[in-house]
Amino acid sequence: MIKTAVNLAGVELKNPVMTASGTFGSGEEYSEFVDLNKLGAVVTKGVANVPWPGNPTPRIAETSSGMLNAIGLQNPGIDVFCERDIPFLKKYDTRIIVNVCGKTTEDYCEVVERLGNEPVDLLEINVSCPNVKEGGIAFGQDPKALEAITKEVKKYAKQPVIMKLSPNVTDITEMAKAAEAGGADVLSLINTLTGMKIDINRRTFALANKTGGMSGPAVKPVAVRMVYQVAQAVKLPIIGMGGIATAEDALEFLMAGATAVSVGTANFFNPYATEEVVAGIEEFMRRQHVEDISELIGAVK
Amino acid sequence: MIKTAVNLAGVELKNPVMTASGTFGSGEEYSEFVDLNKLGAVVTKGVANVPWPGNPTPRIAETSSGMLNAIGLQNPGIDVFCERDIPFLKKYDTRIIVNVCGKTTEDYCEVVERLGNEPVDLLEINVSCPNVKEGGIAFGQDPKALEAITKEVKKYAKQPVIMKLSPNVTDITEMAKAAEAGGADVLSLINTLTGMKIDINRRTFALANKTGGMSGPAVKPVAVRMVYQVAQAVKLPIIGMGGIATAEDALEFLMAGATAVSVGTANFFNPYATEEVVAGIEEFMRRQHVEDISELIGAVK
Amino acid sequence: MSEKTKKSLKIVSQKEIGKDIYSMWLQADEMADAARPGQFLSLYTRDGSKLLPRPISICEIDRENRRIRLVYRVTGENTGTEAFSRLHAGVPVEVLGPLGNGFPLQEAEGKRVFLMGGGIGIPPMLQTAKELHAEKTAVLGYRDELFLNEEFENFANVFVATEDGSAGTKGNVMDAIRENALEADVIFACGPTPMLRAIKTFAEEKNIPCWISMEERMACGVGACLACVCKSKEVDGHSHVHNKRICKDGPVFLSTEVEL
Amino acid sequence: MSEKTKKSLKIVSQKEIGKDIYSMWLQADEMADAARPGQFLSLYTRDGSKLLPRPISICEIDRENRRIRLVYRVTGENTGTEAFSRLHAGVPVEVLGPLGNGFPLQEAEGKRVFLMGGGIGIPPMLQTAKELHAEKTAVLGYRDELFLNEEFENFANVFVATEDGSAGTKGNVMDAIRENALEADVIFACGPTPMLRAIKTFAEEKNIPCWISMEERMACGVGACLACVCKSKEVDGHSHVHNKRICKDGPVFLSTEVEL
Ligand SMILES: Cc1cc2nc3c(=O)[nH]c(=O)nc-3n(C[C@H](O)[C@H](O)[C@H](O)COP(=O)(O)OP(=O)(O)OC[C@H]3O[C@@H](n4cnc5c(N)ncnc54)[C@H](O)[C@@H]3O)c2cc1C
Ligand SMILES: Cc1cc2nc3c(=O)[nH]c(=O)nc-3n(C[C@H](O)[C@H](O)[C@H](O)COP(=O)(O)OP(=O)(O)OC[C@H]3O[C@@H](n4cnc5c(N)ncnc54)[C@H](O)[C@@H]3O)c2cc1C
Ligand SMILES: Cc1cc2nc3c(=O)[nH]c(=O)nc-3n(C[C@H](O)[C@H](O)[C@H](O)COP(=O)(O)O)c2cc1C
Ligand SMILES: Cc1cc2nc3c(=O)[nH]c(=O)nc-3n(C[C@H](O)[C@H](O)[C@H](O)COP(=O)(O)O)c2cc1C
Ligand code: FES
Ligand code: FES
Repeated sequence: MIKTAVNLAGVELKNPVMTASGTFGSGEEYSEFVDLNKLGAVVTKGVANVPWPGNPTPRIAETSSGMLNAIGLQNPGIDVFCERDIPFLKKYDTRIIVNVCGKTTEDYCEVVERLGNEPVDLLEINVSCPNVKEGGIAFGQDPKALEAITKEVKKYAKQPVIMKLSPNVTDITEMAKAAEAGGADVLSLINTLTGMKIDINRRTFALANKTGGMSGPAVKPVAVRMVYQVAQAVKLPIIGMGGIATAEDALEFLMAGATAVSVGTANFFNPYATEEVVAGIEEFMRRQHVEDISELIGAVK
Repeated sequence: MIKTAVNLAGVELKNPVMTASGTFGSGEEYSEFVDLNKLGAVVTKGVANVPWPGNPTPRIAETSSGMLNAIGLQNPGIDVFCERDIPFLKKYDTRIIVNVCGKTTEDYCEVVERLGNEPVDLLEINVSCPNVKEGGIAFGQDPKALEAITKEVKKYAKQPVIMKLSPNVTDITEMAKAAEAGGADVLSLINTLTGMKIDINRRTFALANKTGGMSGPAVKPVAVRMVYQVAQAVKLPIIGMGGIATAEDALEFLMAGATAVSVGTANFFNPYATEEVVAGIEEFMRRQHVEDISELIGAVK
Repeated sequence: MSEKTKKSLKIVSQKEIGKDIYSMWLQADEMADAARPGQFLSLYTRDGSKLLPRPISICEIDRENRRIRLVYRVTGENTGTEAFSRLHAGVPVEVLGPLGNGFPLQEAEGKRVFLMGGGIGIPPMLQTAKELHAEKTAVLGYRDELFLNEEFENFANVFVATEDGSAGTKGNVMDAIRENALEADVIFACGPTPMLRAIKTFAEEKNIPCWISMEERMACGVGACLACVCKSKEVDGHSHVHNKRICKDGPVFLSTEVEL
Repeated sequence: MSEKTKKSLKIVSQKEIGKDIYSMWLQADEMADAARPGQFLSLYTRDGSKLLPRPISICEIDRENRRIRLVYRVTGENTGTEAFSRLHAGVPVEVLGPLGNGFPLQEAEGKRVFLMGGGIGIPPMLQTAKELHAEKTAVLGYRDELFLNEEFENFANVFVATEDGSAGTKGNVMDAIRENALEADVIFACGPTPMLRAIKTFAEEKNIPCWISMEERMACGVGACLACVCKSKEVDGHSHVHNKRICKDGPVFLSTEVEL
């Protein structure tokens, strides 16, 4: 029997494959394509204390082997989320991870506190969204601010806290250490790389927001490098993401030191991607006679 | 008549298209494919005070719409370079830009001083190479160190100095301002993004150096964003690069605020790329009735 | 599980029916059974550097042979649509669909209906014309060269407008309506935003219920990513802001629901 | 300008000649005129996400029809070589070439020569066998399934080794030489590094001049990027360190020049 279960801060996932926040809604839409019961966890789109309308359109643009997005964290707010999205996810035998966004530390804490009584397994704090003016990335690019908000969030959190790191920094290990110092239980990385596309014929930005977050296979080498660096620098478990589309991609992250992985942009070009990654990891393990997935985690040093 | 000439710190280039250091040798190999007389400038591979053997192989790996390289600045040293490479380039009617690398500030200054008596038009200081242990990127990720080395190099330089910036930083404008404060005449960006690839079957790094620099179309959105940000932050002319393969790509950089552009990785999959970019820019200008290329520079704000 | 699937569909035939306008028949099987007029398919290139879907409206459904026809414009060099245009019969294409809501045919049954299409917004009106049992007037707007207009003749009264005046009314679809003093009780329309805006105003002035099919950049095509929103008058059901998802809540909206 | 060009070449024919081994003829025109045995071509995919060249040795040159034959192995799923294997006759492939130096045939004219090939290193020895006027012994090493061996019969005395012993000598090319007590004055060889290392040692022990064709990851293929170096005994002419560029200074090196 192959063992694919992994443990994130005391929470056991049946396998290391989860969805990347913002690419999978709260699971409903893709439940028409994949069996959510087969996933290690579903990570929801970022939710704030109140509904956010997000940015003007165009919100996305295609780039070579990737895309830019500036959705701007449109979300229905925590009330609707708790009434509708959590009950939907509870029907499935998978872990529920709620991605939390905010403009101020208080916003984050309000949502985190509110989720304390909900059947949610882990909280992912998005301090790295490059597409909103306030909050978001401001916390994610300054180690002191990151440590402070981590501490604050931890005061209110009943569930283990995942801090989601931005790749738009000089030294990712410094950020990882700051989150660790602040009491984070798990780290997830990478969020999107800030990018821009110009429409030369219309002489304007391709996105209404000018800049957007780059994701997809194009960013994978940066993501693998950062996961590797962070795995060498801190003791916390890591959720690796950035360009994962296949089991081979996921295995790169696991071998670089990630305990779990998220599939994001790939859902958009292959709605079956998450399930296929789960199956592909199992197949690789069988082929290579790996009994326990923990043998693969951090296998390349 | 269409005017494509641009001016970099007093040096006029017949057009804004140059080669990216390290992808074009000193021009000889690609002179079998393109007419160097048609290019705005040839930028040479980085040269140090003494020959450098570079890194062990494998030195490159393919990634989605990009590549990783860890050549490690193999170069013949300044003596052979002055005897062989400069005379070769002098035969052509194009500007000569020498890319300079080093391990210590003294190394850089030695090469810069030595080039003072050579028929070289501009010097590009590579303080952003992620593939060598000492020097290189250490200077390129710390604004104070960058300002200091810029000042030092300027003391020895007879030609205008281009400081080449690393994209592996939290805030590229801070670096640009530091170089400006240090007396840089021109900025070029971006150098490569640090990345990693893992060979899951052999359970090892794809590159002998573990990490490498990512380049090619995959990085273009990050490069355009940084060029745009820097153009808003400093007054210096900018040489934009990162993923340019076509005239359309080059025009994105020009509109984002670059005065000139470099074609790098694209040479590897299209040895005619540089000349095609020159021709394509002219064609775009004709089609859009742009008489002077300066109308396009920074046209998108 | 749902009707939506992602599959490799074989191209049955493809031909250029106008300058840069291609008509492609796909062997769609269940996707054809499930498809409704006004819905769309997302097509994917096989070039790993072009990842996002190209949403293309369903132009015609051959229910007997279980085929779907797409009519699309090649938007430029080195685009995904250009890649599709180079594919031959027998070659497989990755397709996600059917997506979106489609036109609410029941709202127009038996009434006088305008089927208005502008440019590359014309194709979805064809299957709509085929399936709708009503008194149909197709008002088709072109820049210059006509396409598909003859095929509408079988199902509707056809009026044409061209910007250059080379056929029908010189001007746009609204000019054609005025010039021919056309009238209707319901409007179904698809085309560029300025045209939809004019139709919306016209419909609201005349108090005619009007459904328009909208366009926006898409990533997921299924309502998950919130890329493709348009401004809605009322707070939307999904995000509780004022943003409807064109891919899932649309692409067809009652004109009074949305802002243009 | 030089003999090197990058061009779209039409595939004349392609077939699978062994498990995952494909033989492709290209209409190469001037590239065929310029090509020499032991040189290689860089092939490019049409997938914008796979940018780098796939260097493939020239297996055969049809000088009359100006065609070049490549024999290559598909290395896995979703690779560039897999993409090539799916192309049909008539389809164009982007090719840069001819690249590299080739075997120094003049060094072996009239002598007793071993033409040694291991696995996917066998193909370049075929054109070498065709063009070399000498007393030729081809020693071909396979894992199990044989390919191309019969074609060598026309030009050389052929000895085969297989790892599983299913044909010829059980073992590798060195075992075949020993088992058959073969002798030569010059060696030309291409194959995996362990085989080349054994041949180099053998040649140096016997004091036989030996040229080997080497392999490394390539980006430019023309000597500009310094990706593809191997360690050389002497300071190299280009960078004045100890690194020869396989794409330009090689791929064929005198065994004593390089370290393996
Ligand atoms: C619901 C819907 C139905 C459509 N039906 C048709 C149709 O029947 N026939 C037809 O020719 N066109 C139709 N379009 C427009 C069509 O989707 C675009 O022309 C096409 O995606 C452009 O892709 P490309 O490869 O040519 O361009 P590229 O420039 O390569 O596209 C880059 C990216 O931008 C997106 N994009 C570019 N233009 C548009 C656009 N106008 N709308 C949405 N996304 C865009 C592409 O999908 C792709 O993700 C429809 C669009 C929508 C939203
Ligand atoms: C001078 C030379 C001649 C060669 N001749 C032949 C031949 O005649 N027949 C044949 O089957 N193979 C030959 N090879 C090996 C062939 O180049 C690789 O098998 C091929 O590039 C693998 O590409 P892929 O698309 O299958 O793999 P991918 O994994 O998709 O390749 C990814 C990248 O790695 C490079 N790469 C992977 N493996 C190798 C390798 N072994 N050597 C160099 N680059 C590699 C690819 O070129 C590509 O850039 C030769 C290599 C060299 C250097
Ligand atoms: C359309 C879109 C929306 C996203 N929204 C969120 C979000 O709400 N919260 C968040 O933490 N990350 C968000 N992300 C980032 C992803 O979760 C992920 O970190 C990133 O896309 C890299 O992974 P990928 O390359 O697999 O997509 C979003 C990404 C995309 C493409
Ligand atoms: C193989 C290779 C070697 C490089 N060597 C150098 C170098 O010596 N000095 C330098 O400043 N940049 C070097 N670079 C970086 C390029 O000049 C350029 O900044 C980068 O590749 C981004 O541009 P591109 O995407 O067009 O390649 C090298 C890049 C590559 C791919
Ligand atoms: S495209 Fe994702 S919500 Fe419409
Ligand atoms: S591949 Fe560039 S030097 Fe050989």
